[in-house]
Amino acid sequence: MNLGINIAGIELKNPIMTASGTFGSGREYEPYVDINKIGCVVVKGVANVPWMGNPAPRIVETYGGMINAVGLQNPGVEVFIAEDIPFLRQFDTKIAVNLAGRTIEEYVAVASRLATADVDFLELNISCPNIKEGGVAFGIDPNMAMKVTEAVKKVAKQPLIVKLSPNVTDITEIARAVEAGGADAVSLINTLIGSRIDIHKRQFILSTKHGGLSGPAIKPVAIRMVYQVANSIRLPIIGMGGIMTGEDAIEFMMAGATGIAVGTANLLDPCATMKILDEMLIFMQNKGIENINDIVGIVK
Amino acid sequence: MNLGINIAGIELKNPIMTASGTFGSGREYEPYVDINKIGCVVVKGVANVPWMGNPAPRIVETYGGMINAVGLQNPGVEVFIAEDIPFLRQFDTKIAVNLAGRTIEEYVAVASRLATADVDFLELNISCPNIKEGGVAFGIDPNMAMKVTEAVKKVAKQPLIVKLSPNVTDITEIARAVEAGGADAVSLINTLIGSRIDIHKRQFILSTKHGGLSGPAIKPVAIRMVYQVANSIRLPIIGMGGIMTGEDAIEFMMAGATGIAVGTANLLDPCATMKILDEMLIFMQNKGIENINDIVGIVK
Amino acid sequence: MCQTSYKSKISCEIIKNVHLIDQVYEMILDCPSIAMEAKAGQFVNLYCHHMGRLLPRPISICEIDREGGRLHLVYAILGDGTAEFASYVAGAYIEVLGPFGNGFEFDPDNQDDVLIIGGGVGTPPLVQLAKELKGKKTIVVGFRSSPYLIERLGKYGEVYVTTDDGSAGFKGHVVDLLEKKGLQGHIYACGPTPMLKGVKAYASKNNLPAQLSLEERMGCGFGGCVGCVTKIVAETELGFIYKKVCKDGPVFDAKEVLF
Amino acid sequence: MCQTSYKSKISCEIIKNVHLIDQVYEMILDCPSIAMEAKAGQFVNLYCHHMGRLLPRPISICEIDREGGRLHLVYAILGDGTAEFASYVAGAYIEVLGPFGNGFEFDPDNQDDVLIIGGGVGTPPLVQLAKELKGKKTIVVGFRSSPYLIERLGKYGEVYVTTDDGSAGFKGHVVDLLEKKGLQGHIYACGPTPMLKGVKAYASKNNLPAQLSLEERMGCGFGGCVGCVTKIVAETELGFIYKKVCKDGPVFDAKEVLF
Ligand SMILES: Cc1cc2nc3c(=O)[nH]c(=O)nc-3n(C[C@H](O)[C@H](O)[C@H](O)COP(=O)(O)OP(=O)(O)OC[C@H]3O[C@@H](n4cnc5c(N)ncnc54)[C@H](O)[C@@H]3O)c2cc1C
Ligand SMILES: Cc1cc2nc3c(=O)[nH]c(=O)nc-3n(C[C@H](O)[C@H](O)[C@H](O)COP(=O)(O)OP(=O)(O)OC[C@H]3O[C@@H](n4cnc5c(N)ncnc54)[C@H](O)[C@@H]3O)c2cc1C
Ligand SMILES: Cc1cc2nc3c(=O)[nH]c(=O)nc-3n(C[C@H](O)[C@H](O)[C@H](O)COP(=O)(O)O)c2cc1C
Ligand SMILES: Cc1cc2nc3c(=O)[nH]c(=O)nc-3n(C[C@H](O)[C@H](O)[C@H](O)COP(=O)(O)O)c2cc1C
Ligand code: FES
Ligand code: FES
Repeated sequence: MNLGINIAGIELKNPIMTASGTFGSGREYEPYVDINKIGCVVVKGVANVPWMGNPAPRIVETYGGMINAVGLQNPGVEVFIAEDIPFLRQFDTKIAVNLAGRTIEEYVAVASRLATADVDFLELNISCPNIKEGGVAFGIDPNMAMKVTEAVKKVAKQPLIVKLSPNVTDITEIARAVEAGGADAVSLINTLIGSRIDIHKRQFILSTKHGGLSGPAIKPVAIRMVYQVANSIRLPIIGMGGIMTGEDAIEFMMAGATGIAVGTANLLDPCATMKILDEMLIFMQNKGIENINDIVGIVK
Repeated sequence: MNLGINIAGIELKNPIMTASGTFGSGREYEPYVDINKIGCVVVKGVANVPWMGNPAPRIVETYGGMINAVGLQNPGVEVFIAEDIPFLRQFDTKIAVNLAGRTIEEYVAVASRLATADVDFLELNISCPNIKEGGVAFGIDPNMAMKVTEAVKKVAKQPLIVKLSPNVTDITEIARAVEAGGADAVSLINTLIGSRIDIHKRQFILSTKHGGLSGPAIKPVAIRMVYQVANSIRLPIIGMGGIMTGEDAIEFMMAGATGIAVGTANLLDPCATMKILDEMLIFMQNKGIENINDIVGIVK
Repeated sequence: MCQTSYKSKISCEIIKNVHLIDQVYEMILDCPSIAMEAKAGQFVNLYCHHMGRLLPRPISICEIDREGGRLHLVYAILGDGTAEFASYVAGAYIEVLGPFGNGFEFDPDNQDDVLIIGGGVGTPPLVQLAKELKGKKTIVVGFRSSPYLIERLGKYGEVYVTTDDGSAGFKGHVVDLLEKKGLQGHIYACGPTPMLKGVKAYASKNNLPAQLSLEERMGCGFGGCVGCVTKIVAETELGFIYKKVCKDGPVFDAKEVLF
Repeated sequence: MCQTSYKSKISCEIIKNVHLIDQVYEMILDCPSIAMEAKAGQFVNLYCHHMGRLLPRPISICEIDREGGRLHLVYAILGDGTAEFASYVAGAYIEVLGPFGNGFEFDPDNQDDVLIIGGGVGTPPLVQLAKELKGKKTIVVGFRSSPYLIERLGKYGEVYVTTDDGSAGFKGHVVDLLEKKGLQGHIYACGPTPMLKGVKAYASKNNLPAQLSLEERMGCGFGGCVGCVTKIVAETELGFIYKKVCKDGPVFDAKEVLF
């Protein structure tokens, strides 16, 4: 059976990726996961300088999901290059770096710095709802989305994935804009904006009031958007949003995703990627699917 | 304890309403529910003429929710007036009629016809994602939302609630538009657009591919939007989206809703409204809340 | 909970939950109030314990033990919910609501010949029906491979079995067998849509009255959501209207059903 | 499942799950591999059966029975998840992952005086700690109303109890009692944030070394999400950085913690 896929010229041994921010840089998962078996590790958001992140509480559970307001805490690109790349390069897997920024200049700065670094993809996160400084505006305005994509693409030495926000009226409009801006692939969906109140304390649970909703609860929205985007642009798609099982992953691929990313499931069970890989293999076996690429976008 | 609320001048004995399309016109719930104990029954969408609705399958389960593609099947306003109003008027509850339409003219036609009918509210549904003819465009474009609100308001003899779609980049923009158009209240949220694929048959499960996602899975999005809207317009809000328990209902009220509507929960348990009412009373007792209005929008 | 004068879900003890064959199980529930009310051809809603699975699973009533206050359900593992049911042990509880649907229509004193036709997981409701019908009963049941409930049905009439792979009984579909044997009688049928379509055609060709029990994905089971519709012949522009399988059905006159 | 050379969740048998007092329960789990590895002050993730509740519930290890291969957990019903745990019966299974966290730091041979301070549901992890510490132990534990674990702690040192309502022991907070008695020693504390804040101030005033075990809402429990942070003193612009309670803690040097 062939599980290998190709995204923007890079060969992945299988479609399984990690969703940014849910796998750190892999270190915490080493006891649970054979990282060699992951197609591509997408690391947590990295900025040009260290970011503090938001105050606690940053996490709250919801029915079938969770809301986070981590706010892209990260030690900055220099620490990332010094510590995380060497760690990940011990394994036979691809590396994608999720780029965090508040302005075009910041995005460009971190992408430029990574130009000489040994990573395989850049993933431009224009959709994180947890930062106040306007980062989210890039993800909801087609013109801004195109501009930031163009600017980063200019300095990027690795294929550029742009990660789309689901908190928009028409996601295909943004997808077309980043395609026009030169993106090599898109990933979706980032989290939905959601909130939860502690009715006993009469206050929001998260320090930021609202945060990013993820987990199986959002899968139907993600499937719909992957299908819509697959039918409106030509770029390869990395699908995510609530993938818990191999069957969920297959559903995303049938909707049009070439790669799939496991997010919240990693937090609920650190072995999730390995389980999902096994379940995908079983599905392929049972259905006589020889090449996983044969099912990409098969649903019309 | 005082549970009574006031929406646009109409007194409801308690904040519990039914979400349109999940309670029919109440008939199916008579064996399970004391309809006299419901603040207001919001009936399923009614159009000026009978609507067929979509082919089956119309329903699919998702993790913590469901997707529907009923497509506003209804026997038209004449049958509604002849059969459903007399049925509901047997009970001591208010009646809100959810208006379905494809064009401004159709909305105006049904609102006009109801001008002489014995109902308490009109609820303008500009947000149903299941009809193709452009009905949804009213809910996602502020200008269109204002226009249809204005037109219906002109002929409406009952207070006009406008029901908002969550499938937009900025729901406060639409809320402000319908306020400007003359709405007397807003209700939110309608369903999120979602989809599910049958990976064995390699096809969408719903006949319409995509449908409306509802249930506890979407509650965090609804809470966030109710809070946002409560902080951007002055109209009373009817909050809904995944209410399963009295505590969920309290959460919506604290976020800024004066009334709350029970939707999918009615389908999962026909007694849901009665349970939720009991749980709200217990919460009020435990917390020494004398007047339910005291908690509306208490979270800042 | 609803007030006592109102109906509500009942938490029923599982008296037995056993494997019959392949993916097929039988569950016996202790639920006197539902058993008292239930009719052949009705169904109940079963609710999963897994709280990610919120919708009811409609399951037909296979046999009604009114004195014992029990219902027998026979179900196949089709997806996650039915797989979950199969994992329950006797003594556990399950939430049940019902009975729902119109059930089969028949005069208990009628002595006319009847033709009872089942396909796969459409077979269970026919057991109670066969028990209650009075006329001479011919029973034709089709399966993909392994037949079940044959002995129970055999108590009430002559049973013909068909299997797709010929591993038991007649090789082929039930309609092939109907044609071949030229079987006649008032038809009561339940099974997959393609089979019911064939039965409708057979009934019409042979001018036999026929009742068909349909299936559709349900949101509520009791008429609340208008989710479970089927096309029913009507004098509208398109020649049909949608009716609810859960409330207006699941049993419809074959003449009315538009496949 | 992960391959055998990798760690994964363990489905553990619940040996006992009993009510202690008020809303407080004790659960004994059969989990030899975790018991073998566990240290005082660490915690485990418990996962709910209710599939709407996906996140782990972190619960401190109260006692470790390494020979018996068992863990004792003491937990209070705080919300839906802990209420669910309370409903489990002995013989049932629960998924467990761990042990997690750094645990308390101490030299098992050290004979210095120690001051063990607990508040409410922060008390459980102090039992295993008290068992392992060698010096003269003074134990101060505060509760809202009904104390628990007092007898067990009494085996290892002198125990002072405080309650908010004065229904048992000293009326007031633990820090009031510390002040009043002028208690001294190497501090190990676990409890609600306001108490830990008070303990930090007391330690600093009296120049006592102090380790505080913190709590925060968690997404994973093992360092994967950076969700469970607390402010740790650092030479940054704001004077702190965020560290993970689950991985860098839950036990921190009081001097480092910024409340
Ligand atoms: C009136 C009626 C009577 C039935 N009687 C029986 C019976 O006696 N024995 C039996 O084995 N099966 C019966 N079925 C089919 C049974 O309801 C489905 O097999 C079952 O709901 C599948 O659930 P699942 O979780 O295993 O499958 P999943 O595919 O995981 O279910 C997901 C969702 O789809 C719905 N669904 C999936 N397939 C069907 C289907 N074919 N019909 C209706 N809903 C479906 C489920 O209810 C659930 O909401 C009946 C269906 C209806 C409508
Ligand atoms: C390191 C650590 C050790 C702990 N040890 C114990 C112990 O030994 N005994 C004990 O009774 N409790 C302990 N707690 C607190 C316990 O984890 C919470 O009471 C429990 O998670 C609440 O779950 P719930 O579903 O009942 O509450 P809900 O409010 O319904 O929970 C909803 C969500 O919020 C989280 N949550 C809510 N309150 C807290 C809290 N105070 N701390 C962390 N997460 C919270 C839950 O984990 C869950 O994800 C500990 C917490 C931490 C962080
Ligand atoms: C705790 C947490 C942190 C996240 N951090 C990031 C991030 O740094 N950058 C990013 O692009 N997305 C981030 N995300 C979003 C995920 O990568 C993913 O898009 C989303 O969670 C949906 O997938 P899931 O439902 O499988 O989690 C984060 C999600 C979670 C839950
Ligand atoms: C089966 C079904 C039918 C619905 N029909 C309508 C409708 O006719 N008009 C309308 O405005 N909303 C309709 N809705 C949306 C609900 O009124 C409600 O806004 C939504 O389901 C969110 O609430 P919930 O999560 O509690 O169900 C329908 C929802 C469902 C599940
Ligand atoms: S299933 Fe809801 S109306 Fe039939
Ligand atoms: S809970 Fe995820 S990092 Fe601590």
